[in-house]
Amino acid sequence: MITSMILFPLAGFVINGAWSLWSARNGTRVSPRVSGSIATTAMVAAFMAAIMARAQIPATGSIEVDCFRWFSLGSLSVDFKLRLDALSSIFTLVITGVGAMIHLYSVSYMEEDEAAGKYFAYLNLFCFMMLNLVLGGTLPQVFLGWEGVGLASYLLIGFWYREEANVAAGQKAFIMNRIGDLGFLIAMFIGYKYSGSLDLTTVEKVILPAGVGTSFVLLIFLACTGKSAQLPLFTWLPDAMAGPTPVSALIHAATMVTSGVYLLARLSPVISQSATGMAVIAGIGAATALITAIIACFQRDIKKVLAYSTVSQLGFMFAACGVGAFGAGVFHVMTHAFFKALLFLAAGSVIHGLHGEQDIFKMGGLKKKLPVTFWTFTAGWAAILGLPPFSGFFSKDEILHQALVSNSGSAWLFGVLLIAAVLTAFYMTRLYRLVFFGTPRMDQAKFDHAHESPVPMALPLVLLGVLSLAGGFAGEPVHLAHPESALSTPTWVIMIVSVIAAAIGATIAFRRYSVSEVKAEPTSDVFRIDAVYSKLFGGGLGVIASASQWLEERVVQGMIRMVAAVTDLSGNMIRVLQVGSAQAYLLMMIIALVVMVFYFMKGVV
Amino acid sequence: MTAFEPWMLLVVSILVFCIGLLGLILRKNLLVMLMSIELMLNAVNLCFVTFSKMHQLLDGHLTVLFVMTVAAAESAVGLGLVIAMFRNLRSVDSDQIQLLRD
Amino acid sequence: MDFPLLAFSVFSTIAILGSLLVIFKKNPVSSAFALVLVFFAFAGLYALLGAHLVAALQILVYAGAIMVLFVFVIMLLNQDEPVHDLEATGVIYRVVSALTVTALGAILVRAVLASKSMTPSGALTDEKIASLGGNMKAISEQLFTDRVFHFELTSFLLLGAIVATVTLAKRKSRGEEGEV
Amino acid sequence: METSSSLSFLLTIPLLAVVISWVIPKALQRIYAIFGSALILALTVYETSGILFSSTTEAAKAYFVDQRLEWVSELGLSAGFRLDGVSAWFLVLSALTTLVAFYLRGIWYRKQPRLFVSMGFFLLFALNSAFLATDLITFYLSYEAVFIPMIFMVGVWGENQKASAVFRFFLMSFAGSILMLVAMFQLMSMHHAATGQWSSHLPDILKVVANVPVESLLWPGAGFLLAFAIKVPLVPFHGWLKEVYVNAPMPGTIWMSAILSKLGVVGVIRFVLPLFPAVIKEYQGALLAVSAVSVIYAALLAIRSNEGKTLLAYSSISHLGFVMLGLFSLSSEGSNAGVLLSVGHAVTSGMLFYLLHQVEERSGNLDLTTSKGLATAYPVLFSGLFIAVLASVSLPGTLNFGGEFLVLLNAYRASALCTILAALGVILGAVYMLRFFQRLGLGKTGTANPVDVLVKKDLSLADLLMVVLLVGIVIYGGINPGIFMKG
Repeated sequence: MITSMILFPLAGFVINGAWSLWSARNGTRVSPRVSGSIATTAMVAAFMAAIMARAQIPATGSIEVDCFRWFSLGSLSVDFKLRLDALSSIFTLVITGVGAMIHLYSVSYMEEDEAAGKYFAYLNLFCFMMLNLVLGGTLPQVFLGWEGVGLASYLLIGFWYREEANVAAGQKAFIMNRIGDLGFLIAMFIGYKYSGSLDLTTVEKVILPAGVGTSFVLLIFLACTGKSAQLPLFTWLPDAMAGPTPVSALIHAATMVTSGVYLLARLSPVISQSATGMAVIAGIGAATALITAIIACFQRDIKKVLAYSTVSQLGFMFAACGVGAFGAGVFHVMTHAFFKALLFLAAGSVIHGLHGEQDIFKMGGLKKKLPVTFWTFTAGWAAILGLPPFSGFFSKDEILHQALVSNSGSAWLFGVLLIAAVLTAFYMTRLYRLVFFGTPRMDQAKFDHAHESPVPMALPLVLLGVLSLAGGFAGEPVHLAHPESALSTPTWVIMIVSVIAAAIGATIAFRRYSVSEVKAEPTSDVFRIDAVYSKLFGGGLGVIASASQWLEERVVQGMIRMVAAVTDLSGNMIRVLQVGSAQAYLLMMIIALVVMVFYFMKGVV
Repeated sequence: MTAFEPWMLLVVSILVFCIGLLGLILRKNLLVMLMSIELMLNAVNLCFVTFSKMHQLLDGHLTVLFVMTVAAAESAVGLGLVIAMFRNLRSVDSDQIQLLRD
Repeated sequence: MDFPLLAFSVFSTIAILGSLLVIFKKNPVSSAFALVLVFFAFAGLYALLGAHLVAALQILVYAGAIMVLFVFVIMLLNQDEPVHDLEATGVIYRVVSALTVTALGAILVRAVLASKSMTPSGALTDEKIASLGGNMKAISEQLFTDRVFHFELTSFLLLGAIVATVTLAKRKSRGEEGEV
Repeated sequence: METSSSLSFLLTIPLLAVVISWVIPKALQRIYAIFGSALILALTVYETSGILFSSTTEAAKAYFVDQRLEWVSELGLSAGFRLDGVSAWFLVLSALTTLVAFYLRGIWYRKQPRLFVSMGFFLLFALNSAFLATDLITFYLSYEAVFIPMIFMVGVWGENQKASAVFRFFLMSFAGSILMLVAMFQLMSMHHAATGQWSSHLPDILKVVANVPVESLLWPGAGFLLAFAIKVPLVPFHGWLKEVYVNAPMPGTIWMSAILSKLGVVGVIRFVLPLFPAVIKEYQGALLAVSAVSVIYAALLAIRSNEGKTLLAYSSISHLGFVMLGLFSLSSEGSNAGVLLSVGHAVTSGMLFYLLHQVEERSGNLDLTTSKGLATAYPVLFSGLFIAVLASVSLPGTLNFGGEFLVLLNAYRASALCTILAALGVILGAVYMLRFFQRLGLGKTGTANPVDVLVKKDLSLADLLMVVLLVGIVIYGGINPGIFMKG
């Protein structure tokens, strides 16, 4: 059952990939409907398999399926095996479930794109890799998925590759992810060195010496910052919005970016050993949550707002992991997957309805025009604000609670996260208000042409809306080791505080943007992080590369020229002896003979 | 006064060989160079026969017969070459043959 | 002074002096005649060693055939006048050559003096050869039994040499450079 | 059970192919070359199948063959060959590379095709002999014989600056191999001093070298290492490479990058590591550092390259830096990983250069300063190129990943610092390879191109077949890399 779960998307990828390649070669087109149906069917089948597999998991423990021996060398042997337990099961359900809906949504979203076959192939490839990531029983296999989703992300961000900007965004994502992957690689080496194996079951249990443990945790976290767009490496995610909107929903909101949380939760026994490492994770998570929430308040592009919001929400999850509340983090992954996928799809529906308009200051008053989108967006909005009883309420509240009460938590952490929550409410309400209410700020013609999306797009919206509403009642999906509480603040106090915080943010935004003439705000890269990075890394790399080029041209090539000159010189010297007379050569031969006889037969003659 | 012993012939052979070699190195006249080669061949022949005597074998004699055959062939071809060269260059000076130089 | 030593002294002196004449005479014809002298001296030395067949062949082949060839060519090419090629070479070259050849000779002589006598590896003493019917018969028997293959090979060599010489020396049927 | 005749067979077949190529009409040379090399590839795989496809190294050992032919035994000259888990794969690789190189169409089939084909087969012979050699002199002769066809390749069918390229190539390689020859003579005289016998046979010399103090092995070791460092090449001995790669015709580049560079790898595995373990141990840190610096430095140069072939040339140096890192980790695991990565690099670089030639045929140049956007016009070609690019950045699931991963894993135990430094090359690799692909394939079409660039045919079926074969190897090797590690 587990095997078939990953084989369905793979089959979809192979079929769609081969078909679109073949038709590209012959100059024919792949029917988006057919290839979309194939891909969606594969995902639905995988979802069924995931549900059935979920039922088979024993109460405590996991199912393991050994597929084949991947490689072995010396004492190391790495199997290709799938491991399903409560944690990975949650992820598989989210990936296949949300994935199936987004596939369905895409069938109609991509209807007019001539490369739809390729698109669905990539999407299936992504799901296959993502399932490998969460089901992998060994670290290299997780790494396979880890890099594989990066690849799929690169392909899909740069899907419309004729625009240089899209390609550049894809490359940025891939390279920043690679920086993180370096951390993953080296962490694997450390894990192998100390546990003698790369099996997750073994590595999970390994006890690392203090210093090594910290570097292990930090390296793993480096990988997470790349994949999950945390503070030093988050700038790729907003750029990644260059891809088609369903891709943003699936990859850059619901699944791939949460794989960092999965990895931390998966390795939680090792991670918890290092207090320093945990503190760094919590700190960076909270800082990311705050900083990107601030940036989100200054965005005009509907997708960029959601992208920064995603980064901010991921910051919440990492903060939870950092205080030891891995369960809360995973819970938020799940609810976030529902409401953020919903928000993105709804945004996609808006963009689709407005024929590509993405600027929120050129929207407004769409409530009537796009009723389904409006109501489902409302559910998502309420969920991300954390209004009870929407799903986000439960998970966010849990995170805030743990940030305050757990041993490694603190009032500071709680405070930062609370401010981030207020800001979240502010920018989401700003978006909500500007898009759906007030007077339309676009051409009348465009407004008139705005239309609700067709059923295949609306259906996933509704389903995700229901999940955003009710998903929180499922409760914390996995029971990972809970942090010990230092304080005994009751839960209900936190609940009230967080709801009040959300209400404050929402109210400010509503009041600010309820004036009849909304002034367009310029987009602002508040902290200029991107610019600094491109100066620092782009420039730095350029300088180093120039230096090596200089070294190459002057020193290395100079060395060659020197060797050539020496050869030339000695050639000229030897040329003197080449008089061109056979007798002179004979004489030299005899001289050499005499010298050799003298040298070698000293004792004899 | 000592009696004659075969090794003395070896010394003679060496001397003649070296003289032939010297001639080969010093002279530019191709005819004389060929003669020097004949001298060297003869010296070697003498060596063979002497060794044959010292070893009490006849192989040396046989070898000399073959060397003589080769020497005859060699001088015939060599002299043919000298004639051919003389035809082209009007000279038998070895320094005149330098087509390969530089 | 017994006869072998006397004969050796005479023949070897002639051989060495003749060789020197060969290489130092200005006129190729003189060199050729000195060479004949050397060949005869060698024949004497062979006879001294009891190699009668070789001695006879030395006179027949070298002094007879090869020398005739040389003299014939010298005359053909009008080379019977002094040449001054020796003086054309530099002094340094001449000195270096002489020293090198002397060194080579010294090494070889040293080697000979270091191993004047050797244990015979065969058993064909003079008496044994006499009992086999003489030097010539003994050689012939070996030549036409054990070495017959090699003997036949030399005929190919000679054939090749003949063809080569004819080709080289053949006058071109046309062309101005054909006259000698 | 294999018999020793299989070795002679593997060595004589390419020579036979050389002879036959002289009686094949010019028009049929390409067909002959392709079928001939395919046949040789099939025969090589068949003859070595016992080793290639056995499940473990232990099982493969039953098929290892040692052969020694006496030559001049008084001087210890003999010809020694050994077919084992390392050489078997390199034999297959050299046959495969030859097939790929012959498959390309180009000027070499119009100008003196007979010379080209016979030189190609001769190169195959020399390579096979070098990969199998266990005798110092045999190895040296084969190692040098490889030059002959390569010099013809660059000299006859090369690009603009071929004279300078040939000169540099010859100079640098010869400088290295002459030092190696001196080192070989030193080893042989050590053997003579110890046993009174001359021998150039590796097992004989190994017995003697074990008792020689480290100090006297330093210079021979340095001679060998330098020769291989130039061949591979390692920074800073790579100066010859760029000009030669760029000026060589594409088949020559394929041969050089895919298989000639592996002569150095095999040399280190066969000769340097067994002969001078103590010396290498002593200088392990420096050697690892040189390898790591090669990775980084070449990657930086690749980032700065503005021409497709140059970029791939530097990327080749960078990848081989990883291989050497594996070898110098001084464990059998590291060596095995190095072999695996060598195989990976050979297949991927063969594929990259092969497809690059197709791109060049269509666009006329490989300038990377402007985007070409060719992927729209040639989707299949660029899909293949993309897979090659992915393999080259060693994405998991491709052949290179296992190699690079295991190399780094083993090198980490030897030196964490050098490993981390080299691992930075993984990032830089992504930077330059993605830029390479983007500039050739992506972006707006027709901005920098004359229109006729975009109307040629996409990959032909025959070319597609070759690409599918190579992609198959890359993917299969990604799933089952263990097959390449039988050392």
